[in-house]
Amino acid sequence: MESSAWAAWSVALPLAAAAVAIGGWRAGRVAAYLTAIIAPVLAFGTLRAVQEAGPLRHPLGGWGAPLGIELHVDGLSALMLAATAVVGAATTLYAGAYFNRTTGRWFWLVWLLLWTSLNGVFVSDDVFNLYVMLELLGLSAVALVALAATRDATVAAMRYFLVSMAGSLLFLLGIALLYARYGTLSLTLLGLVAEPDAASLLALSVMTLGMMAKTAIFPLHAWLPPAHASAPTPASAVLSGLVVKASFYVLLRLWLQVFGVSGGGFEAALLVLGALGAGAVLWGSVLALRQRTIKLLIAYSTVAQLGYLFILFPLIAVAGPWAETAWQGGVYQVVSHACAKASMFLAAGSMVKAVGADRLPALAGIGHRLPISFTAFGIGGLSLVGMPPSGGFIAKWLLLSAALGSGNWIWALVLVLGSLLAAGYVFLVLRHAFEWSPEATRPTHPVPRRMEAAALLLALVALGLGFVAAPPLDLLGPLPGAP
Amino acid sequence: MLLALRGMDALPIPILLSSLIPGLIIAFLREESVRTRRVLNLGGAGVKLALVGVMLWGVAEGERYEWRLSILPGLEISLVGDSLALLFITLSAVLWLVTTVYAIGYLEGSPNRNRFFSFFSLCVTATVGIAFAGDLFTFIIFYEALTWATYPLVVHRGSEAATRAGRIYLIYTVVGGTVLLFGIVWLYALTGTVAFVDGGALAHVPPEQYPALTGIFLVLLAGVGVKAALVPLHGWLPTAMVAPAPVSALLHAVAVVKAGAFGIVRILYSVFGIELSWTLGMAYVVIGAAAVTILYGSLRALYQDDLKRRLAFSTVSQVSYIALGTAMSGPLGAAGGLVHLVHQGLMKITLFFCAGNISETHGISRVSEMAGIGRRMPWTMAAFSIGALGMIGLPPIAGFISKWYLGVGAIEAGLPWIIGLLIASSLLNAAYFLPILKTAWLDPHPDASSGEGEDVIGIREAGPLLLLPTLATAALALGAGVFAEAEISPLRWVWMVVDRVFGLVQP
Amino acid sequence: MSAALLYALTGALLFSTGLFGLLARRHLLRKIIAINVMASGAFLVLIAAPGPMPDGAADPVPQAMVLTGIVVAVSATALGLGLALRLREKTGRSTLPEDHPR
Amino acid sequence: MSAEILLIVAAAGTPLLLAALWLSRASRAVAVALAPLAALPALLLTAWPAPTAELVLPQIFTGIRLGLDPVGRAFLFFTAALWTGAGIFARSYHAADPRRDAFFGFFLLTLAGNLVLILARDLLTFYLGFAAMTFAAYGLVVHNRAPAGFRAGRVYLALALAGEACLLAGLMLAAAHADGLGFDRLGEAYAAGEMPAILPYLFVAGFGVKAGLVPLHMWLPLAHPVAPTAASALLSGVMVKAGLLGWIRFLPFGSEPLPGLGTALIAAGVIGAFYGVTLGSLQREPKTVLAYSTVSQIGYMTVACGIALLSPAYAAIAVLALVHYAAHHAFAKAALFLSVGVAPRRSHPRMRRVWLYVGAGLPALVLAGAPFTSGAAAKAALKYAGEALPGGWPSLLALLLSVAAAGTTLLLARFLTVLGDEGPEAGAGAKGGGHPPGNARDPEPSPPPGRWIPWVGLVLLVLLAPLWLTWAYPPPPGVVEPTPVLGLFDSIWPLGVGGLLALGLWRFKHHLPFARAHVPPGDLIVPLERLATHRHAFPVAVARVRTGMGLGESSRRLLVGITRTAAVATLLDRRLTAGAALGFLFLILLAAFGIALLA
Repeated sequence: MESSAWAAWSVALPLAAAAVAIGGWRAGRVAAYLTAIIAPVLAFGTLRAVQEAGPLRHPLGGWGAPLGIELHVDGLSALMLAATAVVGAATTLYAGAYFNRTTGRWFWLVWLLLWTSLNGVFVSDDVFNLYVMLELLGLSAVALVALAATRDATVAAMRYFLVSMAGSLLFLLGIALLYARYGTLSLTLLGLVAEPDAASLLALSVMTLGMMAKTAIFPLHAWLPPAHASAPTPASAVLSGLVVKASFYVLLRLWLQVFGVSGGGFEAALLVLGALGAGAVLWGSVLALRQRTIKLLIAYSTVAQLGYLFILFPLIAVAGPWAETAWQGGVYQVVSHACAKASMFLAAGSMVKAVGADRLPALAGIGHRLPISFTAFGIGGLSLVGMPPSGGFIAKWLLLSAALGSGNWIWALVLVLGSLLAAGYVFLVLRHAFEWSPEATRPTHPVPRRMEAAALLLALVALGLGFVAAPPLDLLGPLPGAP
Repeated sequence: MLLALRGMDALPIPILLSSLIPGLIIAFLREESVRTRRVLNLGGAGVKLALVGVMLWGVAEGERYEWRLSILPGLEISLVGDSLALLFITLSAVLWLVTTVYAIGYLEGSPNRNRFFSFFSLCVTATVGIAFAGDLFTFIIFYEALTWATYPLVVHRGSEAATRAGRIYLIYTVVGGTVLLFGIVWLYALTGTVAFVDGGALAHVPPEQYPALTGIFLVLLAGVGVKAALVPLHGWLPTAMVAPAPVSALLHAVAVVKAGAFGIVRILYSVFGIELSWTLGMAYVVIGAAAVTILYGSLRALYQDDLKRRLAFSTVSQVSYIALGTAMSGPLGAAGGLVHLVHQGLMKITLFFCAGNISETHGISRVSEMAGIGRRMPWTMAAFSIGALGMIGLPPIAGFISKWYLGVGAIEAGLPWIIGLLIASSLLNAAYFLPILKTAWLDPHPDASSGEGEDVIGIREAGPLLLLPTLATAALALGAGVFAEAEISPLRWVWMVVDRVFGLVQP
Repeated sequence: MSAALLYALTGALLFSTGLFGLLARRHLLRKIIAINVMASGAFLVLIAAPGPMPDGAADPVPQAMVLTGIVVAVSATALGLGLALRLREKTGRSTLPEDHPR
Repeated sequence: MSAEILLIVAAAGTPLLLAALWLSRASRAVAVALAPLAALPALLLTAWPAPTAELVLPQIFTGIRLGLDPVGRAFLFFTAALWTGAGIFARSYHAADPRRDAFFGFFLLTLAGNLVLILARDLLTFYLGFAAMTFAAYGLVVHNRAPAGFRAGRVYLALALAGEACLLAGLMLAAAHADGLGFDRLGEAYAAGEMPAILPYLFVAGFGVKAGLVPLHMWLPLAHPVAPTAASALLSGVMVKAGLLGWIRFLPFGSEPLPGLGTALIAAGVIGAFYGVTLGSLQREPKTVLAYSTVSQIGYMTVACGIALLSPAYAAIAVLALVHYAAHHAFAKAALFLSVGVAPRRSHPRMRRVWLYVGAGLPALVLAGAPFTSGAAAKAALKYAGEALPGGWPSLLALLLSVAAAGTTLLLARFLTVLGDEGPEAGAGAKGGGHPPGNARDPEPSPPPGRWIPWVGLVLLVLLAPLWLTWAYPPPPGVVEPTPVLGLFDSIWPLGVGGLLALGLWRFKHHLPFARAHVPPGDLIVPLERLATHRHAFPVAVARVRTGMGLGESSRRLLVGITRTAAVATLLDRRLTAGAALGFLFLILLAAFGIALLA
């Protein structure tokens, strides 16, 4: 296979599977399982290819820009593809046991479409293509939430739909402005020609706003907790783990690659983004601490963790020689949070299923009632807190060293405070796990082994990311747009 | 085979795995598989002890074990088996074995033993990892792991009080760990190195960075000070004594407080270097904090009626001897502090075992209820007496040796007031330990209505699984003092550490 | 005022109107329609973009984009309507509750 | 290994071995039976001619060094002899005591410590023995488990710990400045002037507690009456001397003169001599009287130490005087204590009472310094050493000592009068004192042989001791042996004066108001104990600081504040979902970006 075609295959595979999934539950499941097996292979093939040959560029069907669609895979894309493949595979495994023929009738189709669009976002070099993929992503994500078919889920899905559409359309408006100004849609080309004039900055503003709404950054986050909490568990995992990251990924491309903000000149705007991030960390954590049901707690923790990602922006601007460290830390946070958060959601789903309730006190004694799931949750939670050894720890180490190395104490304090608050809400679950109350001895509903295994698998990946940080970060390459 | 192992650079790995693997397997055993669990526990402890023995042998002959895994450019997980690390590791390995036996006896028939032993093993793994850490990065990895591995042990009983203690423990240690991380990253950002180097890694840092280094030192000290229970960061320790006796024993003797103390040693000697620490005036800060802690802990211990609580405050006080000694800039003080790492462990674990025996066998947890207990549990109380008298610093028990070198070292370092501190502390120790001994041995048992009745009270000792470990550690505590200058003794090893690691020469 | 600018301004106006409707109107049907208005506005701006064609020929790229965009908008509208129906079925209302239950 | 070394090992090891046997229930009876004989190997060792060998165990503890020098031999002799005698006495005395085994357990440990400290050739071995003796003796003091005993034990331990504290500080200082831990090195360091000036003071205070130096003597009058009689005899006869030996070993005798400390010691000694007599005369319990007598006698020995410090040239003779005095006092005082154990009772036949009084009177006379006794010899040696003092001091000192001797006579007369008392105080059984529970209340027709034989033996030894001492501890070269006969008049008049005074007091006791005065035993300790009851000051202070700083309150408020803020945040967060709020936020953010980007 030609090395540059890896990217195309990673989109085509889930798409083809989705087509098969129209055939019904059984066909969909087979297709999804196959995807779950092949996608990681493809992803790691892509990783290797990028590692060996540098960024890959693939004109789809031989048509190049401007009319044709060009795919572009660099280190960042490859890492996102890999994270998607791993989380997707585990979720697929989990979903196979979670749903049955009735409840999961449409799940496979929607999920595979979502997978397609995720990969599509990560390999697009073309902003309009990006828009299409984002729309597909948003719609399938909404559909996944709606699959839960409860009242709460429907309300949440509706709200999600509206926000997602507003975000996409803002993005589309930005595309129009950019095209009007520069006459090209290619991210790469835009990166070469973009200038900070009024039209471009207006485009940047609306696109950023759109993507922020989709990423659910504070204070536009309110739609996220109910949506993620009321969705079916596998959906929650991918929504929190991957979907919000896709729009963040787009933001990275915009700010770093297209506008090259690390070169300077955007400090004030980056500061605003950072402030929002800091707000998210604090606000999300405090609200997570107030939750009394486990899935809402995890969902609010997503709000908080997304805040870390936004702290990346001011760090890039002010960190000087440490900017690259911040960049690595930010991306590593994306990847490790994806695994950790997905594993937490999956484990929480198992626990809720086992005890038949989602209130935190109902989880009393879960530590010995459901040890594997609890272990998965614990590892995921600790990675979230930034406890070593875990991916979260590496990410926090990098971000923190960038902040401290460049003397930006405020951001360092936010990071530290966020860690402490995270420890607080993870503890809310842990404390019940070891409690010895009458509830702790109640028998549990059986939980399929596959579900527990899937959660543990992801948790172990989150853990393992703490040990193998060097290769992925090597692959990531230098900060885009750095002077 | 042992010969082959001796030359193996990666020997730290199997030593870590010897407790990690049993811990992981036990977590997923069925609760009823008592035998498998025992085999795993004792087997792991035995294997670890054997491997540590091999390493001791190697290090004594000049070997240095080093294993590195690069995580990021400039950051690596490095496990280094040098003489200082082995001091701590040997203590952990020996006491782990003893405590495992004790815990098997202690928890017989109680629920959740899988979880207990699993985290117990993880806890030891983390402790050994802390000892092996070759840089601050590795150090904090295991340091944090220790926090979370210990939490389930503290809350093991699952009661209201246990949960509360666990919460307090976590608040303290997590904040402490975060502060430590902050300091480490700051150091890394400032100097680009977090490695442990004999004699200090920061010797080359230019003086204009000294203010920042001072800040870093304080932050790091605050971080490890939580686990080392330096006043006023000690609040968690007396609360955490609600944990089962073997946990308290391990917590106070090896795992958590020692990890903190060991951290202080590493920061003083391997990161900053004792000379720079004095230049920055930070060694004096450590000494001051330790002095306050020593006195405060003892004073608080005086007024505790709960036996374990009294012991806990005693730990607060005693552990700071380690920091005190190592912060002095002379070989004698260093030896006193380092050897106390081992000596305090042996004595305190004995005391906690005894407290466990008493409460398990007779349901007594308060000092005021202990009248005549010596008559009922002569062996346990004999062990307790050795531990208590050793803590006071009575020769020839191990505690005296530590105190002796601390005192002589203090004069050598030009800090004669520390002798006053040591003496005051000894007097306070006597003031809170001797009444226990008096109550236990000399006061009449409540069942004995009159003088004649005393013979009626028979012996009711703890079971062999509880008693044997207790006696073993008591014997070790006594032996470490009586044979302090023997070929194989903690003190001898410490002389070697002092000689090798710190480049100080034995007088 | 060139035609392109007129298109663009109209588009912007439409987009703003749609956005306002989306945010301010409570009935879901209105919101969905507002989304469509927004989309149309964006399309108009896109159409107004001057192409790189030197000979003044219409630039095919925006056309293609708008076409695609319409397809996307239609499917989105379908999903939105479906959801609105389901919501009505579950809650008996055609509006979103002011806050979400937690 | 030479026979001498073997003997040293046996001397130090026998009590330890028996103590180890005691630990096991099976062999405890053997250990208890043999305990009185545990000091015999040590006694044998003193008969070894000219001991020179040293047992060195470098691997044990901080390095153990045991050996015997002339001073050590003299101390070892009376120590071993008294332990044996008291041990045999105790066998009989505690025959029916349910806690007999416990008594002998502590007995063995105390003995082991005592022997080790005498044999020690280095600082830490000495300290090891000293500490073991101190702490094990607590068990002897509180043997009767009565409140009075525990009080005495508490005072004893508190003072002993204070002493140990000074001692330990001194040892650390000495070790840091000397080149090694041996006594020889200590002497070299003193001679080289390398030692800090505070060191002798620490040692004086550290051993002063054990020796009963005023004002550190308070434990003596409390501990003696409550301890079993054999233990009292050992405490006063032997263990107090361990403090003295400590001074001899640790103070810079023969190095640079220390006028300040020397004068202070002489003053303390003279004060102690009178203080003991005065307070002792006001006591009503025979063993308390004896305890104060010990305080008084230690005063003499303190004077000798002071002289040795004051004038290095006279150090050797002062030490000679000290050794003589210590030995003489040990035997005499132990015999007196044992006579309490065989005390005459009104129910006894007349002849036996007479013999008992004679037997008790003999050591009393010796102690008072009657001519031709070891007491006179010791006092003579002391006066001879006093020649070291300048100007008219020697004669003043001689006078003071003579007056004090008169006081001693008075005190011992007091002892003999209260010895036969059977009142509630004298018996002390009611207070939980002297007699062990088993046989305290039984009126005994006659003391069993197990008691009077060791008593008689000691009384005889008191008389023979001077002969032996001249052999065992010859004057060092260059020192003229003082003539034992001091001048008959000099030694007789204090006896006469004291006797007359006693007679007068006894005759007119109902007419003299001060004769009925009574000072509680332990004198100074009583107000001190009252002070110590304020020990709850610390927790109260901690609590006060906490409330003062408002730690609890402020942290609670903080918590409440955080909870409230979080609750408000939760409410707000719900509002954020509303369409209008979202639109508002959109606009704000757009504006923020616009400004930020264009600015």
